[in-house]
Amino acid sequence: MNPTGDEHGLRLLHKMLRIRRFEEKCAELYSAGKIRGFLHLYIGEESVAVGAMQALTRDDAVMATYREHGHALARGIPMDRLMAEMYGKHEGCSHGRGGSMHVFDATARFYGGHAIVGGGLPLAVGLALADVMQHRPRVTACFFGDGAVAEGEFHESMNLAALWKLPVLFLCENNLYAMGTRLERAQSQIDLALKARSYQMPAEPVDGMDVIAVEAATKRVAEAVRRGEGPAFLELRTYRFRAHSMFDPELYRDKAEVELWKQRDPIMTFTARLEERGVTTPEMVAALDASVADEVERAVQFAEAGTWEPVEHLLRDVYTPAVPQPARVNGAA
Amino acid sequence: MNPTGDEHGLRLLHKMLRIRRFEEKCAELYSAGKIRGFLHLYIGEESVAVGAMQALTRDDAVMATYREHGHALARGIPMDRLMAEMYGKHEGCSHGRGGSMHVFDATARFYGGHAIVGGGLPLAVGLALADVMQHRPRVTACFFGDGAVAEGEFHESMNLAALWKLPVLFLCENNLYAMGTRLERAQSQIDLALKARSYQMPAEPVDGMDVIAVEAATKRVAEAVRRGEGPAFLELRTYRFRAHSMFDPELYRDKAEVELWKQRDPIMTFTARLEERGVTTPEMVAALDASVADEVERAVQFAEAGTWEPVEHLLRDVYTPAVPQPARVNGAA
Amino acid sequence: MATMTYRDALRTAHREALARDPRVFLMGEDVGNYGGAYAVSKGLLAEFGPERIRDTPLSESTFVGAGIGAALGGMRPIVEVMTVNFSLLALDQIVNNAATIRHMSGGQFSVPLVIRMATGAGRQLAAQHAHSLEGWYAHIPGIRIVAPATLEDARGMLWTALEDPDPVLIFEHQALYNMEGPIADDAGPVDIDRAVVRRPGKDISLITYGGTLGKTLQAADTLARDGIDAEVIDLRSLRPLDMPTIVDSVKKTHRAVIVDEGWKSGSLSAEIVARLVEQAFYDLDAPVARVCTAEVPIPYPKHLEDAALPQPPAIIAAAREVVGHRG
Amino acid sequence: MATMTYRDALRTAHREALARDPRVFLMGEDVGNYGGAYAVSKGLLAEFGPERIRDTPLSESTFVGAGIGAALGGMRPIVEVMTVNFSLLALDQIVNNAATIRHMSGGQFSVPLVIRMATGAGRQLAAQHAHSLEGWYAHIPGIRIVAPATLEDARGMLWTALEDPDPVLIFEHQALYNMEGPIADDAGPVDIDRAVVRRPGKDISLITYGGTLGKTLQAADTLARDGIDAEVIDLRSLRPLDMPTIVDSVKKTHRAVIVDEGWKSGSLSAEIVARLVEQAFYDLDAPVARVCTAEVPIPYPKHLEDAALPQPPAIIAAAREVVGHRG
Ligand SMILES: Cc1ncc(C[n+]2csc(CCOP(=O)(O)OP(=O)(O)O)c2C)c(N)n1
Ligand SMILES: Cc1ncc(C[n+]2csc(CCOP(=O)(O)OP(=O)(O)O)c2C)c(N)n1
Ligand SMILES: [Mg+2]
Ligand SMILES: [Mg+2]
Repeated sequence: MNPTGDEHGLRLLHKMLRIRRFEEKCAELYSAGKIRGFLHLYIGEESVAVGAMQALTRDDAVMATYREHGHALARGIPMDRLMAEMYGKHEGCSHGRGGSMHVFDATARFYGGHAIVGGGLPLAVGLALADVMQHRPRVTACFFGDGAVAEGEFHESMNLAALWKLPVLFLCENNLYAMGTRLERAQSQIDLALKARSYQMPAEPVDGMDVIAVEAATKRVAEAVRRGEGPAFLELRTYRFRAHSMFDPELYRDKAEVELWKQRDPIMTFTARLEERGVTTPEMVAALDASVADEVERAVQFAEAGTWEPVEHLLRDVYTPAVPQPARVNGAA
Repeated sequence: MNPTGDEHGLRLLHKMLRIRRFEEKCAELYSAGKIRGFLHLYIGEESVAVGAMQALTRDDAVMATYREHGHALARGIPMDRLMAEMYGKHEGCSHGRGGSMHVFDATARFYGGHAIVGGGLPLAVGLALADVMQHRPRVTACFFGDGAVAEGEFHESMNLAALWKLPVLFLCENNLYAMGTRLERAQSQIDLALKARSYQMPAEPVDGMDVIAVEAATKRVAEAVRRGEGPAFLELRTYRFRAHSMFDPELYRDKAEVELWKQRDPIMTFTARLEERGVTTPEMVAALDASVADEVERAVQFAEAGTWEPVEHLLRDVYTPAVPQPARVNGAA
Repeated sequence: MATMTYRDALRTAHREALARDPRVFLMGEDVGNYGGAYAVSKGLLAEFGPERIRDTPLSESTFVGAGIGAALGGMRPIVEVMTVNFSLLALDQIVNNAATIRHMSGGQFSVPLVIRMATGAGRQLAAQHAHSLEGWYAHIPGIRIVAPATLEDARGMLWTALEDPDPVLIFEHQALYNMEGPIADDAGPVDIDRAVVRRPGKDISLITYGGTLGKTLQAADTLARDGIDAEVIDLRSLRPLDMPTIVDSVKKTHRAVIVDEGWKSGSLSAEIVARLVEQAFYDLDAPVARVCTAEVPIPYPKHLEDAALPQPPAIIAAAREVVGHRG
Repeated sequence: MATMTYRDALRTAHREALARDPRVFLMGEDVGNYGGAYAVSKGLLAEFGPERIRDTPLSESTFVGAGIGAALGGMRPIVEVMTVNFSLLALDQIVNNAATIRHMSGGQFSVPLVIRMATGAGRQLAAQHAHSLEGWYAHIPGIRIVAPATLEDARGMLWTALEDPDPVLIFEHQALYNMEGPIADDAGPVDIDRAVVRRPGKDISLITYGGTLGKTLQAADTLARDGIDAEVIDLRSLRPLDMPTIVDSVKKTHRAVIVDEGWKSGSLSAEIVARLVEQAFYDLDAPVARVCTAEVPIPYPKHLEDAALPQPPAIIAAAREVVGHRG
């Protein structure tokens, strides 16, 4: 890596560390009862969100699932506002209404945080359609899991995006499991790139544990999408190190399998690579980590200091206030 | 064709003629106001239902769409009861409740007549599952159109059937149009057998205008399905000669295209083939046709003579009468 | 004054919307080449081109969801779902997304989407094509539900709905498409917040909407010959309900019958009864009656379909009975 | 007498059903290896094997539809849908197929299918996991809807539902799974046709079901300390409704409050009010009141979620107000 490459590598590492430490804190806060509802950790998969986001500009759009803290941070949603959302505070990025599973941010063009598996795909297709119809050279990056591939909405969305050549980047995070169901027990065809190609969509598998590989593949593919060549699909092969959610006793997989994948921890391996190439020293990484710990601490303080939306606001945000009135009123008898 | 082959060929011709003449009469009766609702004619596609049904035994099950008169007749539902259903008479095979789009017959194991595109596929998967779980070497033949391939339920059903190796025979009647939408404008990938193969399911295209080709392919494939080798998919390439329904002005296709396909009329070409081989003479065919006309006439008479279910029965058949009572009753305070 | 059908009024509304606002487009199965299953969009493809009149594959969930996404992306989509029964395939998108995104995002994103669909029975289409689920949809917070029963509303509600920043579902009763009548040349947007008294009266309030307005007005005419002066209210908006108009009427007449093509149990008619009990209990001189669809999937034969649906004789009988109650 | 949780009672019911009838099997997402999202089926895979405890891919529409098909094919499937919101993906199969096949076939085919799902809020799961749509489902003819609120019902309703030749939907309130209590060792099937008076009283009828039964009983206790003797009715079956039990109660108390976790507009509570007006209008001494969920997708923060849901103070306040009305 050249000097710029060095800086870039450090930036990637920093981004991954922010996700890791943020989520470790979230797990703690969950046990402490500060965070409630369902909490799905992304630990082990940080390289996917961080690598992929490198391909996007601020004008692009992101669609994600309930396992989206990593995407939110990588996309640039401030950590303090994300943490406040985890608490349900009004200062949260969804003003507390959404919680862990429903992160939204208009500034970041981050369209959720969707807790219906597969439910975000049609929305991504629609966002891309809006871009095409308004002649904006934008990409909509749509993240979803291997589990979503079985849903009808996957099929319909892949077809529509391919048929209409819409600029959607389908980013399938294949972590081998949908809750407790391993891919082989959910899919008759487990080569997901092959499946995607059956829609006439370019598709390839990527080592999702390697942030550089993810970045490179996503950049290459995103540029084609942006040029108007139609949608593309990447299968990002990864693994979640933690349970599906905080309620999951993990009866469905071997500890040994988890340990094996942990050898490929994207942060650990990338750190080693940077050190090997002389980009970082253990001290630099420790300092970086400390700065991240600080940021997490400040985010917790921000969230703690945040306010609860008054109960009188309960019915807000169901409808948009102040519907414009039509110029004239007809139709009365 | 050998003597048996001769008889068999005549039988196929007869079956196709019965469908053709039945539906021609239905169109007349529609104009006369005897048949109402939506009426979707199968004219031009008779070879598909007739050929495919040859592969089934009486124990097998059939699932069809709203364009199912041909399947119903080919499956052996008596023409008079089918015609009575078209009228909505109580003597109809669905006792008049279903009409043209909802033909059911328990004796024939004919499970509809479904007017939700794609809606029958999950049911077929379930019927096949029941067979497997009850160790019955049966096949469930599931007919659907090219339009249904776009629906999410197609994707989910193909996957589940392939994953669980269920004895479903997916019979896709590709007549190139879903209402006014030509295949190319509905599918990013128009090679439907290729699409099906992406589920790890054996799949092949068949000339649907050739009753013998359909019969041969279906028999071959059905035997594999029955042997427990899992589901299979056939793309039956065909064409509907008439409008989508009685309301369709056919703005979306050229007369020339229709005429071209009519050259391949499955009844006309098969008749010619039989005559060429000396199996039939024009006189024999005329006599056969006359006997069919007779049968249609008798079916009309049967339907005309049929009765209207009394209005007092309106709420029947929503729930099964006489729910068995549990042995003991608990749970009261 | 021009004479046109309800279908023409809808088409005119589309044409105007497409001409007025480049963000508006129409998307759905066979809205283009075929001209729409009910011919509402006939000719629009030729006029506005395939970019703005978009035929979709058969995939209700995704093209409705794409409508939501396009609305989020700054467009003003009109999504046509052929028939209300098919909309069940898109219910996840409508209920879990369209209705909730504004809320889940803490008010950051609105979904200015219009979904139109045909509803109702009367054409012998049987159990998978003929239900009236608009009242059922009205249960869902986050969406608005309207049902045009007149030419003016067919022409005007689309315009108003497109100006609404939130999702609006427009239910067009199948039996109305061929209804013909005069309409002002400059008919324009209509207020979708208010119910309208279509026939003033003092003895009883007949409350209805959509496909049963005509039948209810017919019943009112018959009742008038018997000396019963019925007021007929067209709800127009099913969510929110314009309760002030309904309550004002009932405070005057003290009696009400609700006519609703939904299956009776859990239909919108029940909600109106419940609100009348909450808001006008002591003004009621008799139990509120309901004339709804029998609780059976719509049967194919005409005599059974007719028997299943609300018809003028049943409305008349219910009104007579309510009026006959001791005050 | 054993002590067990609602979850245990459900599991016992499954175990018994699987042991009793070889046609019974369980199918759904993660019912096997994972033990069920709410751990209802934990251990059943080991006991009954993968033929009868079937993990499905994420494909609600198809595995529910396959349940219908398997029922048509002679099996007695129990299909678990994790959460009511996801069932919207399967609504086409439930409404257009399960509920109509018997009718469309003129009575030739019944669909002996049981669908179970978790419903309700209270665990901060927010706008896509926490709704109470069971009352909404109760609008649909052709299906039955039950909601077990007690251990006996959790254990017994499955058995009865499996003996029903038609589709039965069982709604299990999320907040009940951990509810613990004693239950007879030989607890067996329960009648699902009848509502049950869970607390007799003479001053007012509090009508509820499922997740709000406990809150309503709690409210009744508080009211008793004020000298208001409330009768609490657990509906148990939401479709059909056992009106005789409800009407008998109201004929005695002349006053009623309905507690229903559905969103108020168009909830089951409205139907009950409407039927009381139809069947017991002159017995009512005061307007019937409703305590329902606020019309907002469920918000994540606890204080807002609590505020959105029916709670004992609101039930008490509603009951006091109804009792305070002039007779
Ligand atoms: C439609 C729907 N069905 C079921 C669920 C319950 N559920 C939540 S996450 C999940 C697994 C999804 O797996 P995958 O798509 O691989 O994503 P991952 O959790 O592995 O990131 C399931 C079944 C849901 N949220 N939505
Ligand atoms: C879910 C659903 N969407 C739309 C329709 C309206 N519709 C009826 S038939 C049809 C075309 C289906 O085409 P295809 O599957 O190719 O069958 P074909 O009519 O050509 O036999 C459409 C769109 C429907 N019945 N169901
Ligand atoms: Mg996964
Ligand atoms: Mg077709």
